[in-house]
Amino acid sequence: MKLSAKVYVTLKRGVLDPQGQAVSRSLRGLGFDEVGDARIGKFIELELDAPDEAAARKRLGEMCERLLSNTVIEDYRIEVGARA
Amino acid sequence: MKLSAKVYVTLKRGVLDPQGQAVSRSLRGLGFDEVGDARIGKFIELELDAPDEAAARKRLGEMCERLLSNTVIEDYRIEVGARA
Amino acid sequence: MNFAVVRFPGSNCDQDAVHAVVDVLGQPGGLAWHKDRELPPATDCVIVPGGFSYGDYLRAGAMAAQSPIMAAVRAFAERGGPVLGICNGYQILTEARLLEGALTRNASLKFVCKDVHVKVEGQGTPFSRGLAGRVLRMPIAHAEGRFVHPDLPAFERTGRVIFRYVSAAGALDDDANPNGSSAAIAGTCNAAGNVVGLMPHPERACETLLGSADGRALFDTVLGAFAAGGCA
Amino acid sequence: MSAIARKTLIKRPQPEVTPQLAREHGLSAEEYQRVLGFLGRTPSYTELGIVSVMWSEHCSYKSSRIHLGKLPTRTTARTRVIQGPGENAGVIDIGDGQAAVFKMESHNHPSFVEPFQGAATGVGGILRDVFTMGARPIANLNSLRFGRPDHPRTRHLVDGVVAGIGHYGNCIGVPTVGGEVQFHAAYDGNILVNAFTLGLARADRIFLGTASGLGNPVLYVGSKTGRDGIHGASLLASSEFEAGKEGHRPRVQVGDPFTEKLLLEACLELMAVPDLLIGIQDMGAAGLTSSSVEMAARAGSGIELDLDQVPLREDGMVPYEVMLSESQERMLMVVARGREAEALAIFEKWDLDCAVIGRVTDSGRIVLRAHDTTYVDLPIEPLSEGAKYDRPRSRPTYLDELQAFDPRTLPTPADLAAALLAVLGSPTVASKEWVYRQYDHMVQDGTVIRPGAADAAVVRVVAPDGRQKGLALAVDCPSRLCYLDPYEGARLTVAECARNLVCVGAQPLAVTDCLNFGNPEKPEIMWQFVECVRGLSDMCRELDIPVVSGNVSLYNETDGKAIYPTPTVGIVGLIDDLTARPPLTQGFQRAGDAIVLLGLMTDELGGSEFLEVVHGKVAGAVPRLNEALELTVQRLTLDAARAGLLQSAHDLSEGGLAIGLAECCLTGPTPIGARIQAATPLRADHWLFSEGASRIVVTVRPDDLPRLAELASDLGAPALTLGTVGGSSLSVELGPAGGARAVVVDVPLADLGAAFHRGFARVAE
Ligand SMILES: Nc1ncnc2c1ncn2[C@@H]1O[C@H](COP(=O)(O)OP(=O)(O)O)[C@@H](O)[C@H]1O
Ligand SMILES: [Mg+2]
Repeated sequence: MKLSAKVYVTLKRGVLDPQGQAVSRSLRGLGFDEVGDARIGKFIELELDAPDEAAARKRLGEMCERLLSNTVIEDYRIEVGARA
Repeated sequence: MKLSAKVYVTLKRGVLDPQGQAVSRSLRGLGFDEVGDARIGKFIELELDAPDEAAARKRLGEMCERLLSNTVIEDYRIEVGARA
Repeated sequence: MNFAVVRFPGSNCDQDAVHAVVDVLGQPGGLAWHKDRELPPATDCVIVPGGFSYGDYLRAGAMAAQSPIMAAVRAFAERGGPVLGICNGYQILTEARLLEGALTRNASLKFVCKDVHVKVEGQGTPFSRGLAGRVLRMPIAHAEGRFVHPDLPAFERTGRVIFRYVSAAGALDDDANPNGSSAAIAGTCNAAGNVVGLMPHPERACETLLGSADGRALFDTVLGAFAAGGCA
Repeated sequence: MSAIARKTLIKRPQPEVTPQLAREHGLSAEEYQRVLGFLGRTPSYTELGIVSVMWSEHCSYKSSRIHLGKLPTRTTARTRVIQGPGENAGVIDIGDGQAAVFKMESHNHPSFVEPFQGAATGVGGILRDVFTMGARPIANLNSLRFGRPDHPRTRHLVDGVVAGIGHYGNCIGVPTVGGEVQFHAAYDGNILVNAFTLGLARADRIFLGTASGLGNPVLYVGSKTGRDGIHGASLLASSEFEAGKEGHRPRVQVGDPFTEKLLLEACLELMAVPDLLIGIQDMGAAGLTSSSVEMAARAGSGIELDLDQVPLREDGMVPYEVMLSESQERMLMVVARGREAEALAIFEKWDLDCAVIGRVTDSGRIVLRAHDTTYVDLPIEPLSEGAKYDRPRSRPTYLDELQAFDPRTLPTPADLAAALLAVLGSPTVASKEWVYRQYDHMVQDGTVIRPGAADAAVVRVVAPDGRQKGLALAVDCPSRLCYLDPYEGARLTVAECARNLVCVGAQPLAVTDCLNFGNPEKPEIMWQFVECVRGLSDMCRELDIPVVSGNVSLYNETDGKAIYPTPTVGIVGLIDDLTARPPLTQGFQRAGDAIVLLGLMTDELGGSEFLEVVHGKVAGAVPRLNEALELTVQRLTLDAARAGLLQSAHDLSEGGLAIGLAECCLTGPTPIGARIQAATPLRADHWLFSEGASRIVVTVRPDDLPRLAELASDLGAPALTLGTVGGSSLSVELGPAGGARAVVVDVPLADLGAAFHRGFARVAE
């Protein structure tokens, strides 16, 4: 089955995100005063083949643990769908 | 209204994504042969105040055009919801 | 003492490390290839060098940490062999979980290249024995060198902080911390003390012609430990 | 099994070629007639694309070629040229069987559109030009021009360009050891990003871009081909910008320094295998088209390619796009027949895409096929010959008025200290630390003189016998002077750049240039160009140094407003033995040293930084350059350095003596002041800020003063003792000879430091 997956990698709560801070500061500097905190994460789109969605999810979990996220400081979330 | 927004910034189709290429190759090297193309984007979570969702969306569009995305090579997508 | 410098795709301080140990210190040594499953025979010390392995894509060091050679480096480390990770090498060792913590984007969000001073704290490693209290001047060149640890207080109590950024006079001060590292941490070791990583580049500070020879102290120390009958 | 499907070309009927389509491709009516003439038929769509890029300004140098022929390019008494202009980079002999390979190139338009990627890919391109020749790149420089500091886009551009240059050089591991950055409104709509790379090769192992040997296979190596930058070279770099009109904007190229690093290592490995590689060329502007045509043209051979074999990144591409793509990090090479497997094994080791895509023929034609169709069958010669124009030129009328302006008619500023601080803190003069902090300037363990420490950078080169030699390198262009007087400005450019090398104790050896100008179809621009080339040529001859490589960037013009003529010059020089003669730096070393000016004091404020910053004027006669004086001052500095007499040396340029002294105070081991006492008939502001040419400030230990004076008088060089290093301020006392002196400025080091170190932040943060 041809699937398309999205992996969202975000810094764990409590880990300082200087990039997010800079973005939120710059936005306010540009006059977007309504902006509060900002946090920046990564967003990985993958094409993959798998027997079914559950199998894909399992493999994606392994990919995240081994490579796509650094679990010391990051959390991840997986979405799987049919390929567009 | 206190809202929470997510902005997804991705490289436009056809723009080279060296990072995605390296990740896809590396995953296959680790034995995840089922993986095809990978593309890597950014993912920005923002807290903001706005009269309503439509107004928030409009302001977020401006933020993307001005700062959050590099519209020469990137596309963006906005999601707005109630603050968690 | 036979040095093996691991070469990953995108390593760019591999030849500098070879230059330091072979040309400057006169030791035997050479490169080890990332696709190999074994270190060169008779390796006495492994250097995981600086650079941009895999372009620093995804996270600095993440892909290199998964290379075939890293299993051999891990086995070498488990046998007590001395391993030094410099800059990207330090990032690789943390990604490989041979060292604790993580190296994240500099607080300034910019790449920074300049001389810094670090103070040697822990001396229970083959690269720092007898150096405690010394202030060394060495260059840094990185964009992701901000050390973070999920449980810093506990980590501090283990005594595994080996180098901290300080002023030229040896004082802790915020201006001397070039990347916003927690507790100004510039280098750490593993529980056994034989695996050491640091962001500054000792191999770029081995000749006065290039500005500083302070970095030699690390290599001289490991050579001394080796001569005295082993490093573990 | 791989989940990655191989992308293939699609077959689609080609658009019919009409005179109108030819015009849209940038071909003039006459040019199109020429095509019909040599072809004897209407070209196909793909053929039209190929002719149009080959005959573009960027590839064919059609406006500039006849003038560039005047540059001195051959071996001189001083320098043996191994390869002059015409190849990917220039090569000179630096003794011991070693060769220095270098070139400079512009990436102006792309950097304005997308500063980070534009600048990054500019660095990637020049690096490829150098390692294509068989050299390992050992140092980068860059010369940048931005619009006025308070222009709304400037900050974004500065930030992106600097980050992009750093990204590429840092990642690939080539130290960026110096450069220059200037700001002026003339660059508001067209910034300049000129990147320079120096490489080191074995003198007997230089590779050229030639496709020779009938039947030899043609290999494609590196990144896959996408639709990036189609028409980048032909249309964008060969016509003016118009604000708001972005229809022809090519898809932005994204740099991949990681892949380039693999390409670099793999190519050098391949080159070390005896007789395997026949010829190699990077796919730069106009990609596969210009590389294949140029390689065949140089060898007088022909080339046949099977486009189905080209590794593609995108689906649905057609031959036209494949031939015009400017995807980065790609190489074309010819290897010895029957030895393809050896080459492929090396690229596989480095995880690089590689394919045999064709072979060398002797037909004198380029023939391209895909899916059993012949898309292109063109004769090579007219393609590579290109067009050549002697465009009309005329001296701009505004020059008379500008040059007639006499700065002496302006009053002396009431507060000279404030003027000094204003000039010192102008972003063009202020410390560029914000910039070079972001560049790894130490990787490769060879940087002996780092950015900010001297007028030129120095990198170490170890000779086969173990001797440590130094290569010194600098880039320069006082573009304001080139605007006010293109001929004299260009002479001053070469002289200043060479002087920068002399200040570190290096003998200048050879030149590369990057000639940035406006629209050459305007006679006034063409005149600027020709005058600058004449100035460069004359001064290179005077200094006896050849030009070995270069680049021309025209049409740097938006809405009819051209940049200042900016003929950037890069020079490489040699220090024969670093151990015996460590290079000099510019900063004052210790209290008590005597400060000596080599050269003359004049009141030449025309085109000075002071006039612009303090009086808001860009006008006046530019400083006179007397080549005999220039040579003597350079000779004296080198001889004194070699005799070990000098403690520091600094060239005087923007801001004149006052700024030069302030920089010396601030850039030594620790900041230290200076006491200057001079007898002079000049007005104080003229003494302080004049930018008279051929001047170097040196320091010597007091005991060595007599020996320096003796050396100076032997050479007939002017040397004037100005004062002493020491104290915590820069104080200057002036008065007429024999008359009373008065302190004209006495500025605390702290104030100097604040102006110098914070001046750049204004545009960067
Ligand atoms: N774009 C740049 N990249 C790297 N270094 C730079 C750059 N611009 C300036 N520098 C460095 O800053 C120092 C001062 O430059 P500049 O102001 O041009 O000096 P000067 O006017 O004394 O020739 C030099 O060492 C130069 O190499
Ligand atoms: Mg200069």
